[in-house]
Amino acid sequence: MKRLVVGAHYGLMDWLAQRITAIIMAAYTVIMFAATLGGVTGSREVWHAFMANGFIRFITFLFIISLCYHAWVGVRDIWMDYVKPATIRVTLHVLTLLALVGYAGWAVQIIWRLP
Amino acid sequence: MHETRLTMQRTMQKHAGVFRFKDMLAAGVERIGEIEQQVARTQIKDKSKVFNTARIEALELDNLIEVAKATIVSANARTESRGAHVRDDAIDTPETPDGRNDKKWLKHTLWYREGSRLDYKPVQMKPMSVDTIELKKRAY
Amino acid sequence: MSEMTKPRPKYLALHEIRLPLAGYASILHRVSGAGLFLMLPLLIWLLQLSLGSGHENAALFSTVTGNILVKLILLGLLWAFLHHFCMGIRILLIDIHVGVEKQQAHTSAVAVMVVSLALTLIFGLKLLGVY
Amino acid sequence: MTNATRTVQFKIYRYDPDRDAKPYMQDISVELESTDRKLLDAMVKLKAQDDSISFRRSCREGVCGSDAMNINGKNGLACLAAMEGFPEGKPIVLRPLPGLPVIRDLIVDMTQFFKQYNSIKPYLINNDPPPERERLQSPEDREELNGLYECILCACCSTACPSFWWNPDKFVGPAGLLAAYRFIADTRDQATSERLDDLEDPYRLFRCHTIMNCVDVCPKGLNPTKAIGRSRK
Repeated sequence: MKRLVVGAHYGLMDWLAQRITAIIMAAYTVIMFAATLGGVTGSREVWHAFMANGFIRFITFLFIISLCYHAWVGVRDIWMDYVKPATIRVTLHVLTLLALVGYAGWAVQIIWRLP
Repeated sequence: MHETRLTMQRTMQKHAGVFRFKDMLAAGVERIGEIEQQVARTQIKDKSKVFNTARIEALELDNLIEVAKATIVSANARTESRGAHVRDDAIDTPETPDGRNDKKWLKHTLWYREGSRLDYKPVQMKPMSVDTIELKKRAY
Repeated sequence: MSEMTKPRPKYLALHEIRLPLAGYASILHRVSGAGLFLMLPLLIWLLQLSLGSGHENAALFSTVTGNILVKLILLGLLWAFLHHFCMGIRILLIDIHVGVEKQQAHTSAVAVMVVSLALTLIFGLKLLGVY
Repeated sequence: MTNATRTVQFKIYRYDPDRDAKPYMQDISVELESTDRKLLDAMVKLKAQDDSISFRRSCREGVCGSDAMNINGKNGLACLAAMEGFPEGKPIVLRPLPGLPVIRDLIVDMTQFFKQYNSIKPYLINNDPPPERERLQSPEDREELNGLYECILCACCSTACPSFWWNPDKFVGPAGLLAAYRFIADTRDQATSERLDDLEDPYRLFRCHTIMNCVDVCPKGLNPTKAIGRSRK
């Protein structure tokens, strides 16, 4: 017998989370693109100073966390659509989760280490 | 088969349509008889056992021609107007309002397939639970 | 079921099914998202090189970003990001019931395509160091 | 009658499990008269020519939803597709609705589709004792149901939806979700919160990514995306 697993109740939560993180990232994107046009990538020194700013550092941190959560929901949706065998799918879910947590840690410590 | 069905439809439309005429009905009975022969000879090419809509249509045609025959033979015999059966040769008189002849035709028609025989049965005028509605001329 | 039936074929030849433009924009949203996810390590690594102190980091950063292949990948990712960004805004608007009618949805899909390509051009030139 | 005849080319998806190992495309042409206004008229002519061409049809006026199919790559009803709308000189390509198992030619197995429809309990739930007469609604409340109740369940929308293609067993699909919202929005229905609860699963309501192919193909001009969006609120 094939059992259909539906009836989970995290649909709304994930959906909302994806929207909220999207809004955070969109705002960050606008700021960063404006900064780029403003010339913060002009030289290494300017770039370092810009990224070391407390506020920028904070929103970058927020961006990284949002990105990883957002990607988690998105990538999980992809696996849910295209990968049918449950064991492979769950494995992929776990790998995705591990990768994203790893990326988040890595990126955050880059920001942290800034002088 | 498609053609036979169309011919049957058009014949019924023409000979037993909304307004009915004595001669047309009589000719229609003949015509439907001929088409019945045709229907008996129709064939379908599709022999598949899966969702064979051609076969469904053939079976439908079999039933339709029977209904057509029952309709036109009965209509031809009923020489009055009643409800949707409106005959040009039934005249409006005080005894037969709008050409409706209750003395002669207040009865159900029964058509039998064998020999295309007609029979009649009386109308139940005493309903079980409500009062009888008296016959009267139709008025709006 | 009592009778054994042959497994039925499914018609799902994606290249033959005509989608509205919004449908393609939507597919690209997923594709770009997946691409960005796959390329995340590269991006984080580049961030690390760009922010790391010392000569080695700076040197490696310019070598890597100087590579034409990397430049192309970055250009692709830039477009992916911008498409995902624009399409995301469109989705958010639809979520709050802005532009859910058929015609509006088409117009907004066109806008997403045009704007994301235009922005890619603007920032792509910057990326390639044209200005 | 002045009936100018013309020949129209067709390419039709053919599959008869009795005869064919796998589906193939058949080229066929048919003589049409100017009175053959809709695609369905042409298809009836085609069937008169070769009675093995199989497709569902019934009311021929866009009410029953039987003759939904993939017409030149886009889902629609054959009875509503005007012949003059097709580009001249190009064959008209007819295929079954995508993503559902093909029983034969253009006839698909709709079981999955109706299972999803059934899963949203498409009937009024009201536990109050029935009143003497009907359960009344104000004209404003009734207004809410416009654009929802008109669905004819032809499955054009759900079979144009990629989310439904990948998860027909789990995702309710646009038609089902439209119907779900039809009852959620009904002031006479008392199961609103149960209905919403039931949809909360990530596979059921939230598989919709507002791709909006459903809106594009609906032959009745309905908007499942809008209904889905409202359900989420």
